Amino acid sequence: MKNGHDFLIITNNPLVERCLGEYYSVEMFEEASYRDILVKVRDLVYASHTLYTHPLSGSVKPNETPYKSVVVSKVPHTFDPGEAEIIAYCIEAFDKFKPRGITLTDPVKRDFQLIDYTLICGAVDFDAAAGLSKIK
Amino acid sequence: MKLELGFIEIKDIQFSNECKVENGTLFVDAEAVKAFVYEDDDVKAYVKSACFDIAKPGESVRITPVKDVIEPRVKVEGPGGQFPGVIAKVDTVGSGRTHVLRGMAIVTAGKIVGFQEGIIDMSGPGAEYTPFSKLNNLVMVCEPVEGVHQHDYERAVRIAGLRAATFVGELGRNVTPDEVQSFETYGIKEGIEKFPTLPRVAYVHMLQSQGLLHDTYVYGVDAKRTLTTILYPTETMDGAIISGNCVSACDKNTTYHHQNNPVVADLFEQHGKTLNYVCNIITNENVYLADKQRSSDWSAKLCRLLDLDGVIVSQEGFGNPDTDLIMNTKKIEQMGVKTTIITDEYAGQDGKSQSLADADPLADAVVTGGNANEVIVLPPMEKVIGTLNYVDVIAGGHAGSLREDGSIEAELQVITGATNEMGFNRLSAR
Amino acid sequence: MSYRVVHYINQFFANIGGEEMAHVAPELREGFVGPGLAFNQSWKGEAEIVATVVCGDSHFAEHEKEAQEQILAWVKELNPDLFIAGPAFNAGRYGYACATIANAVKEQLGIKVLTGMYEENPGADLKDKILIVPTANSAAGMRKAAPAMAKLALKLMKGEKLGASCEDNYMPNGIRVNFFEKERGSKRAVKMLLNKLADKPFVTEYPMPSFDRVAPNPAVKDLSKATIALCTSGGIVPKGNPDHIESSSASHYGEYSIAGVEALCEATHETAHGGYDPVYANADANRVLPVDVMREFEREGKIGKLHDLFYTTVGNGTAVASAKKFAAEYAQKLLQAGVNAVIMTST
Amino acid sequence: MVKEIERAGIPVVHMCTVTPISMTVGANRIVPTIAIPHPLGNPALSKEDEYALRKKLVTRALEALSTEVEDQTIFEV
Repeated sequence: MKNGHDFLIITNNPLVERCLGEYYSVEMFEEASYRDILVKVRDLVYASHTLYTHPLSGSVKPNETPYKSVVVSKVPHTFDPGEAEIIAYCIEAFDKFKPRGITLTDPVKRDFQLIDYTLICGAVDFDAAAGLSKIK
Repeated sequence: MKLELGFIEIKDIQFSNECKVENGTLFVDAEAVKAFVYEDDDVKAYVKSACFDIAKPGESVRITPVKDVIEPRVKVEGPGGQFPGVIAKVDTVGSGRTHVLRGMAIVTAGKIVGFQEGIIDMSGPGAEYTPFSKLNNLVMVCEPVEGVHQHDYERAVRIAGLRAATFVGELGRNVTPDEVQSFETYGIKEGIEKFPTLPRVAYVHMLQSQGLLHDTYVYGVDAKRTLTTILYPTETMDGAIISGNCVSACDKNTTYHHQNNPVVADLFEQHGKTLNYVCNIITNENVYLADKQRSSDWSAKLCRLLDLDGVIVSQEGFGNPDTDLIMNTKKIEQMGVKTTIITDEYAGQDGKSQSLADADPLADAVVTGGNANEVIVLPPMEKVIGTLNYVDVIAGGHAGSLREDGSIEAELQVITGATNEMGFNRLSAR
Repeated sequence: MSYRVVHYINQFFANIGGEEMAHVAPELREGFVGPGLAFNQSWKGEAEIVATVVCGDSHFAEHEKEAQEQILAWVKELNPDLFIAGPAFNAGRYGYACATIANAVKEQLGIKVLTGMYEENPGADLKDKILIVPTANSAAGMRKAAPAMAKLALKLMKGEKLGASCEDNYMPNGIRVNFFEKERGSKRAVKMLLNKLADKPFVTEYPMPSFDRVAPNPAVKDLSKATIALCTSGGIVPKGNPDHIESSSASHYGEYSIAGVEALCEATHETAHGGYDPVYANADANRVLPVDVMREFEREGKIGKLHDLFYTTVGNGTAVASAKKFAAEYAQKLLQAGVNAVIMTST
Repeated sequence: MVKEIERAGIPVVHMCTVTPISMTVGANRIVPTIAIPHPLGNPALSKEDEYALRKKLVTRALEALSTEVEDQTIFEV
């Protein structure tokens, strides 16, 4: 597990909040879309927060999953144009996918939550399975 | 290190009550394969059922959702065995002799998660896009036991596929190959002495390593936990790298892709003629930005340390690997080592969007595997192995993708291997 | 029945004369003239040039609007299956005329168009808008250019699906199209690398975007005579966001009048931007689009005029935003409106 | 976006808070601004002071437009 004192997880994924809330600062935006999360992260990066994880984590396409979690720093450090560029590219990448007009069933939603959760766990070196076993 | 591959051409597969390879036909007893697959504890615990079917080129068959594709092989001489660190013990592979059942594959199929993707059509327009339509496929459709965790189940199915391939590969042990080829790269000094005038070239092989359903294993080690390192190209050819990646069907590298890595093959073809093929550098694609930074720093450092003149860089997957690709390329170029990179594109359905999620002017030599967003229509097939239940939900599908007559309108990304980023296919875009 | 084509050429290719005759006004001739013969021959009766427009290059450049109107009227009347212009090779003004008139025919009449020229011809700037066949840099290349253009022209008239630029031989137009190469990707990569290592030419299959720098335009000489426009990527819109510029995904841009508006205020304008905290911009939109200050400068005579329209985009507000194409579009409007300089604000 | 306007032949000044982004997008004349939510204002100031601040920034933008540049240039305020 990486030292997460400076981690702030920006997410709309309830599973991340439930499993990781105890260990990291999690800011949960229940109503936010995938894109909203990217935009929130962008604004934080603009405000000199460090971007710790790549916002397009996972090969699950942005119009496929509604869930997104990104780790940034709790407090501003120094503005990094490289990070600003990454998040900008991510928003652009998001926009090129067409909405699919699908209503996801609950099991599929849970699977997408799980994938997003495990990706973030991998990034911060957190034992995903252990986190899951605690909530069940 | 020198590896001999003995190719046994498989032209047909038939179910039988015995298991053997005879005159280019694989006779296989499904129950025997299944019994061997089920000797593994994880498979026993998590896989409720495994059913076998056969799909041949030209048949009106659709296989979906596809998890992995694996070529059956067997080590007949020299150290190690198939899939070291996973099935065989962890001994170093890449030397001696390995028999390959060429022209066939084991395909694992069935749901892992609710958006399980990957379509292989054995005929029709879709077949043009996937290399696996040209193979005789022994398909194993798996079902999970109730309530199993997805990560446990993914591992179980991964192992099940590798075990099935191991079992079938073993049938080639005592068969005389139709063709034998040998492959050898040399130590640093030896290589320079042998080919003093040829440019020193390596292959920077990026491995998907982001997490559940996004992993690759090297000698059984999760690539996410590796530092950029060096392999003999023959190790890759001999099963050192396997796929645990189930996401982004069109540009994920299946185990078959790793075993038959086309960059390795095409560099070997020029080895000693126009270039000196030095080694493979494997590097990961992690989510954590500092990991990306470190891994790409190490790729560049190793390129310099090995005094390379040029490298080919291939990537895997959609989105953030573009950042790794560009970081690698930029840093390697800045070391004075020339790069050519292989990627695919997400340029939108209309082809007008920016294709990659990152860019740099130093990436001036790019080979593309095509636009994964391009829309195709796949006609109905007479037989479906697996299930069409997920077609609307998978990446590239949309509400109504699966039409009433069984045809599918979706983006190219639904097809397994369609826009492979190792350059496995002829598909491209301009 | 064969397809009907209208051809556009300049005074030189119509055998009227060189530079000294470049002033001739557009005329319409029946059938083919000059290089049109080569097209007709290539089409072998499947298509035919029914009329040829001849126009002097200088005339087109100096009287673009009139010339264009006249030519459009003729083409509209003739209603051909295709409008073909050139090839212009490296002739700059001719290339510009070919591309411009072809674009106008396409945009305003909805007729299929095609032209051809050398890749460095200034007319090739329009390659993202109209199909342009690359040619040699001098008329000596006619023997190759005419059949190449004729082939693509026929494909267009038949309504066949356009292949990738390298397959159907047109300049890359920013639209990526899949096709099958002869060799697999890894082999192409090895070849490309070997060429690169040997310092031989190679062509990337995907040119990296957005690294083309555009050189700065000359400074505004006299601000007091200049018309200056305001543009923003901060999503300032009239109150109520009448065009529904989306706060998250910008699919279009807004064009709004500020004629007679002294300053923006809470009652009249707001931001549609979904990203940053919108409170400040909603309370006082001048904080994003400084209409109030610009009006003062206009009154003082510090600037000539504040342009009556402002342009707004939203959403990305990001670096390499796809809003690019919107900007390209409204930049043309600004140009036509005689705007001399732009202040672009970003949030 | 600025680049497209520049490409059309119109000189353009980019007023932007995150100037590295402005550099990335290829703006040639850049004026740094106050903050992302209010580039040309500061709600902490009085109305008059805020207007004066905005006037100063726009004045700088006009100076940028009437200054010949050869390369990407940041006009500090």
